[in-house]
Amino acid sequence: MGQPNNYGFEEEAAYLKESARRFFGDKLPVNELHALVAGDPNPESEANVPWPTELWGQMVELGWPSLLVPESCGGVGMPWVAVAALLEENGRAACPSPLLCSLQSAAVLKACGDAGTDALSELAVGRAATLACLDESASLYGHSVHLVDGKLEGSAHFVQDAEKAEKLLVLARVVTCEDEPPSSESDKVALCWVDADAQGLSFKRNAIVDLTRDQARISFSGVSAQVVLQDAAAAWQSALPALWVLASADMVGAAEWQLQTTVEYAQQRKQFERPLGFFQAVKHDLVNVMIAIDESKSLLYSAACALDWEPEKALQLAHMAKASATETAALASGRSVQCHGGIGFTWECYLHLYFKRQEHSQRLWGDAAWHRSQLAEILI
Amino acid sequence: MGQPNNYGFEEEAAYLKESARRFFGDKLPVNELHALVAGDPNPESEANVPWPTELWGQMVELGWPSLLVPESCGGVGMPWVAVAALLEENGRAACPSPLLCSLQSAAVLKACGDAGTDALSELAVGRAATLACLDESASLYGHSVHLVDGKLEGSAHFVQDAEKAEKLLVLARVVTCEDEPPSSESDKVALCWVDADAQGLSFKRNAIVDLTRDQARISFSGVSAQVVLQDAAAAWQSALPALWVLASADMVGAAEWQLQTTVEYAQQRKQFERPLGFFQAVKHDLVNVMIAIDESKSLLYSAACALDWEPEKALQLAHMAKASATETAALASGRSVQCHGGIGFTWECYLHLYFKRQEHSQRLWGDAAWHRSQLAEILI
Amino acid sequence: MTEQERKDSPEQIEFRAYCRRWIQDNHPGQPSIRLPLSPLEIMTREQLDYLQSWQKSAYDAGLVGCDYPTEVGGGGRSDCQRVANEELIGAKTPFYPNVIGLGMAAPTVFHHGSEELKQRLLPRLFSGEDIWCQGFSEPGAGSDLASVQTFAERSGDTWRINGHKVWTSLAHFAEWMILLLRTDKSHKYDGLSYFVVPIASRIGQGVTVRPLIKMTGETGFNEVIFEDLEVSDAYRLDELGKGWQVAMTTLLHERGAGGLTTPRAGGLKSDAALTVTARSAIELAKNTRRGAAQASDDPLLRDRLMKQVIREQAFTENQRRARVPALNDHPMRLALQTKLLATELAQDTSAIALDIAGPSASLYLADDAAPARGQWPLAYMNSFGMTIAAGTSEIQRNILGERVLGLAKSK
Amino acid sequence: MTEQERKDSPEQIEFRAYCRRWIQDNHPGQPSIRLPLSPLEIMTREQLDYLQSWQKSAYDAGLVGCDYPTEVGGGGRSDCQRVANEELIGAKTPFYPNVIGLGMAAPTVFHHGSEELKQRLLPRLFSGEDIWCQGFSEPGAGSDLASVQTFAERSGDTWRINGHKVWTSLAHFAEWMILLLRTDKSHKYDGLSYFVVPIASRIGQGVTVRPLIKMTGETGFNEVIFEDLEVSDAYRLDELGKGWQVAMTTLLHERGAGGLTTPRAGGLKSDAALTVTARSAIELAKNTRRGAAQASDDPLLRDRLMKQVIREQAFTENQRRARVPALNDHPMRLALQTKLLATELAQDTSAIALDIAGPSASLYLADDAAPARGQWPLAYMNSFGMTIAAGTSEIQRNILGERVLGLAKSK
Repeated sequence: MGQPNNYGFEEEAAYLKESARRFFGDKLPVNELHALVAGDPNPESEANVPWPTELWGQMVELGWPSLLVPESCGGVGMPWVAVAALLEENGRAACPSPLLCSLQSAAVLKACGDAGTDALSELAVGRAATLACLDESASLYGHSVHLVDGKLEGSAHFVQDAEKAEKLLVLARVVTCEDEPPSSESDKVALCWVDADAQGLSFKRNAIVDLTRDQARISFSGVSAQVVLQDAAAAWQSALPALWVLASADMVGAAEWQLQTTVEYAQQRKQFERPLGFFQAVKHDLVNVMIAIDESKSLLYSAACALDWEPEKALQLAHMAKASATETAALASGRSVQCHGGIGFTWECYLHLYFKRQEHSQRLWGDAAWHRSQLAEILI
Repeated sequence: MGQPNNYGFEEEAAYLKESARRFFGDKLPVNELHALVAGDPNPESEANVPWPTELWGQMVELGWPSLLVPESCGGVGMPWVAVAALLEENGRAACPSPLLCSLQSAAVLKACGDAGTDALSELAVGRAATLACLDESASLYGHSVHLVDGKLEGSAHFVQDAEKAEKLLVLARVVTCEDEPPSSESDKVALCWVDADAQGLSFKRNAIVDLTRDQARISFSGVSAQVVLQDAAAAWQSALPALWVLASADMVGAAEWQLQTTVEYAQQRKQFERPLGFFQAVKHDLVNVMIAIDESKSLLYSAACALDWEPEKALQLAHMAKASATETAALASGRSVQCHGGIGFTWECYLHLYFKRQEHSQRLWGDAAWHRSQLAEILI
Repeated sequence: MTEQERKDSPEQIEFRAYCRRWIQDNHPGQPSIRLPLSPLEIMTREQLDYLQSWQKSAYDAGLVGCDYPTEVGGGGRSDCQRVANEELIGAKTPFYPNVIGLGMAAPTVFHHGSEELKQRLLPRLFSGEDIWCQGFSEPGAGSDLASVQTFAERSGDTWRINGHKVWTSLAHFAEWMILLLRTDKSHKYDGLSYFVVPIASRIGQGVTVRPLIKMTGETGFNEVIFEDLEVSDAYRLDELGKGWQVAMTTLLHERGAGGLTTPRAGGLKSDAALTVTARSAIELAKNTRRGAAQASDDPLLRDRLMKQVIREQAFTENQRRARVPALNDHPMRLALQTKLLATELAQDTSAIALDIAGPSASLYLADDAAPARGQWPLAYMNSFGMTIAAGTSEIQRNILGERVLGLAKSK
Repeated sequence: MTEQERKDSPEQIEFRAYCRRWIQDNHPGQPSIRLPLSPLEIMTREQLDYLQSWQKSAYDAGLVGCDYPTEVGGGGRSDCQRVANEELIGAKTPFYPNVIGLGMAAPTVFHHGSEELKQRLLPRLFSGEDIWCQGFSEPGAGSDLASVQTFAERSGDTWRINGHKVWTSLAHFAEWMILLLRTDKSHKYDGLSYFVVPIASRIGQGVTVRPLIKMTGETGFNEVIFEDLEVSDAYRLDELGKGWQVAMTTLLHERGAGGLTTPRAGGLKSDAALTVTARSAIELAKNTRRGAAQASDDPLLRDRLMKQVIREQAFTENQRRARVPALNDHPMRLALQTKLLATELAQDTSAIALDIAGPSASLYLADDAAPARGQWPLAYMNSFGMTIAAGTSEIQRNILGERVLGLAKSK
């Protein structure tokens, strides 16, 4: 089965993208976002994670967190390309919310087949979820949480938007006897569905650079877990391309905001009696950013479309999409600040919100070099 | 022992550099060089290697090939920095001659201590020499020539300016019994001094891109060899930094020619009623070339100075110098042609001589990535 | 069902089936002669004859000029050229030699020529019987095209042309040239006019064609010198002083962004020809020894190769996404990137291939030991022709910055 | 014998020995308080006091202002400041806080100020008792410095100043400012004049200093607003309308290329401070787990790190080669690269460090688990301050292209 020429991006997807852009434009203009999250500049002060909870309520009402949930589970059942488009707009708005992590959780649950149904139904009614699956070195295969006799032990690192989530989807190594040696890649892993306020759970909030997200280390000490899938290695593996596609979408959207904002500045700001954009150093830099964004965006929709239509191609296309989006984010961040000159280096200028969000995204879920090395394993 | 602040670049070195620049400027202006080597453009025709033999005679009279030969062997005994300066001018002139390969041969012979004296004396009287030391994959440790009972067997690849040399300095694996299995890195190697017209030698001329050099594969079949050093692995190893420094000098000089020629064009050529250099796309590109050249040049003299004053630092500085010169050559070549526009893409424009010489040098004696990987072994 | 077919209109469905049958029956198979890498590199009359006869038979079957009206020799169809070309590419047929004619001259003559010119010129253009070339660049007018100095002086209904054009591919085979020249020296843009002029029939009578040698040593380009060439005013396209606007139509189609753009058709090359793709570079890496391993095991080369694979995929996806309006904020944003991306991609891929080949990259076309018969250094050098010709990469970035991003003009 | 000594003059030999003894006897050792990364990042009065008292004792010992005449409070020596500073750096003493004073204000006042001003201002500048700041950039005059709008209106011997300066480091501690302003609105360059004006003593009397917050969340820069600040004409440097020429003296020294350039002196930082060098990034890589291995085993990271090592070495060698006339074709070619190279080097090194740290690079200053206490993301963001301030990288490339390569001006 090939991919449709138009990526299967039909009217309902276009409508979703359009209305999401309007929604964020109306409800979360960047000055309000800045006022909300950038109130305390002091980099030495304790992490603080303000976010627009009311907006999240409206997003839930619009059904966004359940777009990936099949209709049979009370969701909307939209194609991946539509969800990618929504997250592009989410990134363009640099919106602090558990939307991305909830959709990523849904992606993993969908990969569990029937076993994921109950949890998906919870997502469908608007309960935010996030993934607890990385170890201290952010390895996808470290499995620093163990499932011992139905209880979770250990700790998960780099849990995204942990404080916004009501549910955790935990990837845990199944240990039959507690003093077994640490796991290797081939060991049996389970996916567990846990209340964020469950007994035995403790959060250590990270003090992060990104002002539009929160992140935590979560420790588990005898936490009762609802096991979604006892032998989840294959499901987990098959969900990875979707995680990368969703993360890439956010970065592509944010990069477009960085480009457009800098283009506007280069049109208006004058130096040497000329608009900045007259100077090729600025013009060509911005064109290079545009080219990078377009490459990433085309790869993004190709990978999302593969999830819908050509799953056997999804892995390699998702590697490409995340590698490309990561390079694009780095370029767009650097050039947006540099081309703004002095003002771009200040706290009062909104650019830093995006700069920091992009930096955060670049190194999550595999950096560009890692995705290329994985791609090389497939293609060489 | 540290390095002197001025790299030990004293008056005699400055005088040599200055007079070499005048010499090449007078005797081999680029239009004459082009007329000499670029007479037959057809890329499918057999390799042809015209070169200014009379000029070489004058270079010999000036004592250039014997600059590295100690006075005790009838040479001049100049410091490495002076020789680097001479080769910078040689590269600036893109001069076709056996100067570089003779000086590289001298570097290896010097590393042989007393054993190299006789051969060095031959260099001192102006006999051009070149190194036969690489295998088919250009490995420094392949040793595809064997020394069996005092006779050379096998073949050496990528022999530089082979048709200009009267003597070959051959690196050969010492084989006591002819049907021994192929060598490994730790095997015993010898350095042998062979007449280029010796019985049993055959040349296969390569058809190469570079018009200012020749290159050959040389096959040995029972060739009688004068063994310079029977156990030469250490001497060979210790001579490598010098080989890289000398090769880098040629590239730095050629890059400076590429820069200056393109700068002149950007000053004169007008488009859109402005000199090309007005446009930042051209201006900043050329500045980047200049910066790259300066980095390479500073590293070059630092590495050459280390050969004179601080041999324990020579290996790492030479890795840096060749890695840097290689990147610089690639950048200067690409930008010089691109900034010239259409005319730079023609045969009649002299740029291609340098473009091709640089391409040739970039991949000889280790490319940039290889030198960095070796440097990492030292520094990490 | 292939990807393309999924969205075909009824007319396209039927036409596609027709093309497929015709190609199956008429595919010439592997050619006996060595074909060039592209139409612009046709070197011999033998190559030209072979390719012209292929274009003629495809035209006679209705596969060329499909979307032009029948009155000018076209097929009178709607958005069917793309369909024919997709099938030709899929079947790896030879390409058409009259690439400047189809890609640039035809849409320009169609939009700006008189009815008489259209009916006279277009049929033989489509059939490939008349090869066309383009007379735009001059020694003093490269990136700054509007500064062309070739001048036409009027006397009655006749124009006398003097000037010097360079980089005219195919001029040594061409019957006709599209020619941008100056009819008024006092206005830079408004002093330009646009003609079609005969070439082959006027050699020695006001027209001289001389080969230009590329840095690779190959020929292919020409310079064309006009000395008192006389042509009738009937050969003018559009009004006097409208040459710049007419040239924009040509350039729009050259950049692959015009309505009558003729995408590449066919792709059969001789076995000897190298395709400059990441895939070819990967093959080279697999076949190149690097110490004890293969170059394809080197993590740094793998990373560089994957960057190229990703850019190539993105390039392909850009073409696809450009046709999905909901995924484009600006209609020309992707189309105007095509030339820039394709040429820089080829340049970088060949540079990597040279690094893979190592010192063997020094070996050129006449060396039997050269990897890929020495075509990688050839491809790398030729890539500079691509990043310079038809608007340098710098000019392409200006265009994108100005037309798509709306930044101030850089001149 | 160290490298430096090899070429010392007799005066320098003697002075070097003196400095070395004095430093040995007076080195304050590891400070008890946390010192900033550079003088421009002094945050607290406590830090300032500590550093000011160090500068004062060094001045009293004759290690500051060495090459200025004794009449203006200098040491009356010849090319000895470099010697003192080399010894201070070698001994890792603290740095001097009055960095704008020493680096920019002093040479400017010395070359363009009246005798009275020099004798009054320079001794307290050298001793560090008076901290200086620089009033050049404005909201509307960044790269285009000559477009400053801060205006001084004359009445008799008094000037009334109104305007808005930004990016004024140290202004919250400064007694004095070097100030570029406009005295004539009808000429861009010739309408500029140059003053020294009091700051600390006029707060609330025409001067307001407000902190500017950087994207990192740190303070350090300020904006300074002048509302009818009155200063005497005696505070003017050089003639009316010569402000641009005076500013060039300042900028020349800022770029490290002036005759009275004061190279960095001292380098003691608190243990907590990160040095943005390849060496630090290599240490990070050695201490970062990457799957089963260390990040320092990753061939791609090794390659990127070695690129930085090579650039750093080249940077150091550039400074050295700049002093060997026989190895320089153009006297300013290396000197004018210094700022550009140093800042882009720091930017790229910190970007690599972030990639080495991976997702842990998300952790900032207040997180105990952050690699290097979160200072790598801080360094990366601050590097943009460096590539923007004191002439953006783009302006630096213009200067190099125009002054060194002789290309046409880009504006």
